[in-house]
Amino acid sequence: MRLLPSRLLLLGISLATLFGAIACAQPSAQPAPTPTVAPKVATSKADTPAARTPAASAPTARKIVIGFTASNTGAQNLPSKKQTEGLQLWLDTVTKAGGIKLKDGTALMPEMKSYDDESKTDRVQALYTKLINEDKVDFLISPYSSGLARAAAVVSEQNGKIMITTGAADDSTMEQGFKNIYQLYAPGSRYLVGAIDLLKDLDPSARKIALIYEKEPFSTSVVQAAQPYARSKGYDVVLFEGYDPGTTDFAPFINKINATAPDAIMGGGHFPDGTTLAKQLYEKKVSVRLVALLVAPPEPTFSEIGDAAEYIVGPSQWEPGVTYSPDAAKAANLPWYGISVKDFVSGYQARFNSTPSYHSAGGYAAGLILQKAIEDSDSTEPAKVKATLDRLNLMTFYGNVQFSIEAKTHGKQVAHDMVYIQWQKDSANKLGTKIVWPPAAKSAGAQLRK
Amino acid sequence: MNIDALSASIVDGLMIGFIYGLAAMGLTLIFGVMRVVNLAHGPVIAVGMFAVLLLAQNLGLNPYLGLVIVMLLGLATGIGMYFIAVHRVIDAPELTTLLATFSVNLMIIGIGTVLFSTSPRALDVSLGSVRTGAVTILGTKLVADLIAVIATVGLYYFLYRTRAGKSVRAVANNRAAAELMGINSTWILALSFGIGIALAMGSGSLLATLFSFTILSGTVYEVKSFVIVVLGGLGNPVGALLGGIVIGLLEGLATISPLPVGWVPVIEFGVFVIILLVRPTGLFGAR
Amino acid sequence: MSALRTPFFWGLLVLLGGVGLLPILNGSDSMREDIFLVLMLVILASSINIIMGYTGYVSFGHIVFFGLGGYVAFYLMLNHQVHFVPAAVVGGIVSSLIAFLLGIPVLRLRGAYFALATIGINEVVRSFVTNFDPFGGATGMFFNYEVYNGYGGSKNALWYAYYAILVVALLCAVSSLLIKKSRFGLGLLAIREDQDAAQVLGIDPARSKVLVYTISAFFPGLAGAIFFFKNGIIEPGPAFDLLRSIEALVMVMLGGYGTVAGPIVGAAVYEQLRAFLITNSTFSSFHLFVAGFLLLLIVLFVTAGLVGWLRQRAPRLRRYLE
Amino acid sequence: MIALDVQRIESGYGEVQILWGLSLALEEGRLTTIVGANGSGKTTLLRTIMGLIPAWKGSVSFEGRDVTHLSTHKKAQMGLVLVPEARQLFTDMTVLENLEMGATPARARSEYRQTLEWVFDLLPRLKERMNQRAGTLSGGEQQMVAIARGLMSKPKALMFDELSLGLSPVMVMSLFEVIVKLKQQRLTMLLVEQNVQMALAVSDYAYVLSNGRVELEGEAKKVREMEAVRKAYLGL
Repeated sequence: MRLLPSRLLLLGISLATLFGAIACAQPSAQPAPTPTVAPKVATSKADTPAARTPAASAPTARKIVIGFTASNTGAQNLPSKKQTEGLQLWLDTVTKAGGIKLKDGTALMPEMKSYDDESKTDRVQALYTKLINEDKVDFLISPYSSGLARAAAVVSEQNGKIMITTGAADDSTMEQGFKNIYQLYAPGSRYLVGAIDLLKDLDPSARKIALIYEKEPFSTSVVQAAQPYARSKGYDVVLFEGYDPGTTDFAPFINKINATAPDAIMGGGHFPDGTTLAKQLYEKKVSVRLVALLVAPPEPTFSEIGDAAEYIVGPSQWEPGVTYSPDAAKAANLPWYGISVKDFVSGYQARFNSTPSYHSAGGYAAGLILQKAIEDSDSTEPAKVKATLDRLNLMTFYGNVQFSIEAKTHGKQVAHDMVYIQWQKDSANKLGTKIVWPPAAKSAGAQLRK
Repeated sequence: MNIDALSASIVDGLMIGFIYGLAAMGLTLIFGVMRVVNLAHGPVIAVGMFAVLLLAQNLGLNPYLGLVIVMLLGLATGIGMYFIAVHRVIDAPELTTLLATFSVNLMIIGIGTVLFSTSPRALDVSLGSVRTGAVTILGTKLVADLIAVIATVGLYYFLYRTRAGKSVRAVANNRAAAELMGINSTWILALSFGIGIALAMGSGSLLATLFSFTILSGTVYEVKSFVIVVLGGLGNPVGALLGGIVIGLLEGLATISPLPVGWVPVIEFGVFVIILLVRPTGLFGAR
Repeated sequence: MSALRTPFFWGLLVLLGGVGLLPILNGSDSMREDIFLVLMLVILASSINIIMGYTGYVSFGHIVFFGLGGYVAFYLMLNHQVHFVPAAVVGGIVSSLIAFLLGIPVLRLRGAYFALATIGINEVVRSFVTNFDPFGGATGMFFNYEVYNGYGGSKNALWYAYYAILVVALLCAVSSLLIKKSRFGLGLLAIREDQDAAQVLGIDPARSKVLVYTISAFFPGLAGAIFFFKNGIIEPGPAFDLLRSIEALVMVMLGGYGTVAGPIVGAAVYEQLRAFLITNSTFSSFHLFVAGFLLLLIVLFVTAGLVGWLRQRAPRLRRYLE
Repeated sequence: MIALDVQRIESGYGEVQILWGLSLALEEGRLTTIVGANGSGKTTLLRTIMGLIPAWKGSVSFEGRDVTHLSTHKKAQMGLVLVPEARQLFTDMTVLENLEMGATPARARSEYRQTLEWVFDLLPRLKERMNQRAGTLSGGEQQMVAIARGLMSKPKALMFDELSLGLSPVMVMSLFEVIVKLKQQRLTMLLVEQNVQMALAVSDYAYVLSNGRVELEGEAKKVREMEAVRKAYLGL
């Protein structure tokens, strides 16, 4: 047959690729001689400085490796990229400053080691195991999104590694009894709390709230926490329903919402459904006083839906307009640490040519908190760093950070506050976001929908 | 149940149903002609979304004008896709063509993610709305429905009134006999694939005028298209439109029923499996 | 049981078992994780091959059994403190039982209709579980970390999960071989070639198909139980991920459809290829594209898959390569 | 003049060889027939000539041009047309649409109207059934559609595969009448038939196939007289 040569060629290509792949995977097939018992947690790099080549400069420099996976592909690709960029900026800053200085003059030079997790949990687990055992990273940072972070947390915990989670607001992850996982994001249970307070403050006459959510873990847990809170504040939750993550047309669902005549609509899910929902609420001229949606509103591209974006409120972990500062820290009686909000925003702008989102801030803050913990412990020894993290309570450009030390919720974020933004039109009729809650951080008053 | 919500949801369901139907039409046409389930259907819809967005943002083209260009592009793309990925395995067992089109799916998503990231995009088109009582009809949806109807009628006219269209039916019916009659079946298959892809990309463009989207958004419509196509009878373009309307209405009514909204997909896919088992030729299948 | 005396059987056992023993011998955690994933994929691919390769029925939504087994086992472990081994076995049995009940109506469908129906079933189950509160609904279920204390701590639990997946992978491969070499398997191949003719030969296609579908659902059920035990969390999305199902099909095609060794080779090669693509700096952003492109080349030009191709090229190898 | 010339053709399915270096020629304006037992390779021969299965060796020339590796539809467009076994109609389309599909070659399209009238003249029953779906017709009517569809393409050589298979004797008679009429109009034809007696009666020239080879050939009248043929195929 005439086809044979091409078949042979192809097989050749496939086999060559295969062998290439196997060759690349060789290191995993022949690991360095390790004892059959997996290394103890304490056997970290801090105990074997001799293994490192000291840098030429007088104060000895030592590298510390920070590992994580990023979603270069798959559903979480965009926020994950922002998060990685934030972390990168931190790394640049530290490198420029000559590393993390210990009291004996050692400078720790952080390095990043990361893989693509394709936004998949099984991949995350394999890759974190690799990071821990092969790349011998010193500290871990979580991937973006609750589901992936939870998968990584399991591995990290199993290996006794310290991991800072960022981009993961899930409550339940932090109720699994982990001992080495520290959460930077305000947990989901607090996402809509401020929005309910805001409504109370803005329109005392409002009585009825419709809570709607995308049927997936994060959004579901947010509204599950918001429902009792709303009730405790005297609201009537007239609708409490989830929609399928694949929903594209909300028109019938909006009819259902309309039938309950709520004063406010809160919930939603992620970006695509959030924008479509906002757009259709506007188009169908739904008359509610306040709409608060998760995830989507803080994104700059939310404005692509035009006038439909106006008045939409959204919770955010952080915004470029926040007013955290050394003075604010003093006022709150907290120590201040690290970069100023202004320097972070301008530095980010200069480095990546885009405005930082809260994912970016989370990425930077993850590095920053780790740095602070290492400095305060004067060591990279996990036990010491862990003890420091447990005690930590401070304010940074990212806001207040403190971790729970209760056994049941160890590592859960207890101090960080959400800020709430609203899309408003300025005097030139141009749409933009303003921070409208909490009162201490707000840059403008919230507006009710007309 | 609230009567306002009921009437509004019936109208909304109908409105979206036409568009669902159009989205499924390309899939059913390709299956009908060559027994290939095109697993690249979803990504192709997404390509249609981005194509119209790019035309609008870079060339300032009106999305509805863009739609025409996108469909022509789709025709060419589809013909190319046929010759690259499908032609060689057209007579192989189903699995082979499924995997061949799935590989195209992977390639499109792979390139699409690099080019556009998975960041959501939206096309801000507004044509106002008409409101009577509780029923609000959006201009954009109305136009999209109209285009869906025109496309269906056009396809019907093509298949039943033109020689090329009749050749498509002849090839679908009996490829060897068509060859014996001097019909270049390879070309007809490529043409059919092209039309199928053009319809998919066109529906993507229309969807882009209604909802925000990412490069991965096509998957939702692909799975929905499977349901619709089975409902309307695999290979039956007019059935696809009717199937789309049924699904649209079903979604609309199920949503406002006392049943929680989350159960809507359970019903939808349940209906899908049951139809397959009980009446695989679809609700409107002639055969 | 003459299949158990062939060189292929021993080769299979030694090779698969040998690779499986590697991480146990050198105690490498990351190697264990890598091989765990490969073994899991071997199970998924092999079990799809049992229904698809031997009878020609393309089960697109086979992952539904993986998710079901995972959910049932997880539910038992979490709410009734069942040890993970019996829980996994129950998960596998429930998967099989559901396959049996579904198989009776669904296996009457042919070709693309069957493929579409399996997709539909997976979607029905996924959306059902998303709304089913005893299984945690949309948020899924998760262990408290202390659960692993019952297995000598989390590190030990990981090793248990690994031993379990290794045993299941071996069982699955051996079952695949036994089925293929048995009278029953010959009947299945006859169904694949021509169902009507098979009937004339006195084979009851309906019964054979349902039986083989039931068997093929057992192993993914077990694999799901083990995977989610190790994972500590189960959610509807990852449990019923259609893409994973399609990937398993790709592995079967890559290795060779209808052969015992094919899915095993396919799973290993696919996983290596991916690992290579996503860690390679040139390909990392294009890895989906490259994967798609390679798949297309294989589908178009090496239709029989790697093992099938070898068998065609070197008929003498057939004895050693089923 | 030789219209179709087949030289030492070899072909088969998969690894099974069916035709073993078979040669035959069709004289222009004459009716040639091929007879032979089941499995002697008659249908395979026609399929190989049309290119539905590839020829392994040998050549096929049509009107002096080598068409061995030309694709099927191109051969049809040149005027080499097969009325296939079991009719192979476009069952989901109407009778008229089937005829329209027959008129695919450019030559046929320009004369579509006249040809249609001529065909309806030849097979008046089809005119009544014009708008009926082809799949709903009786076997004999379907065979008429198949013949008509072949004629619509304005063939230069028309080949019939198992014209009378499964039809009633009355229907077979009337179809043969059509063949005779076409013969009178000097259409080049090749008839592959099981009904050897009738085929030989109407033909000019005949080939007898056995195991993929031409066993004997000659003027139809003479072949009919041959003892071997009478014994093997005519049951005399």
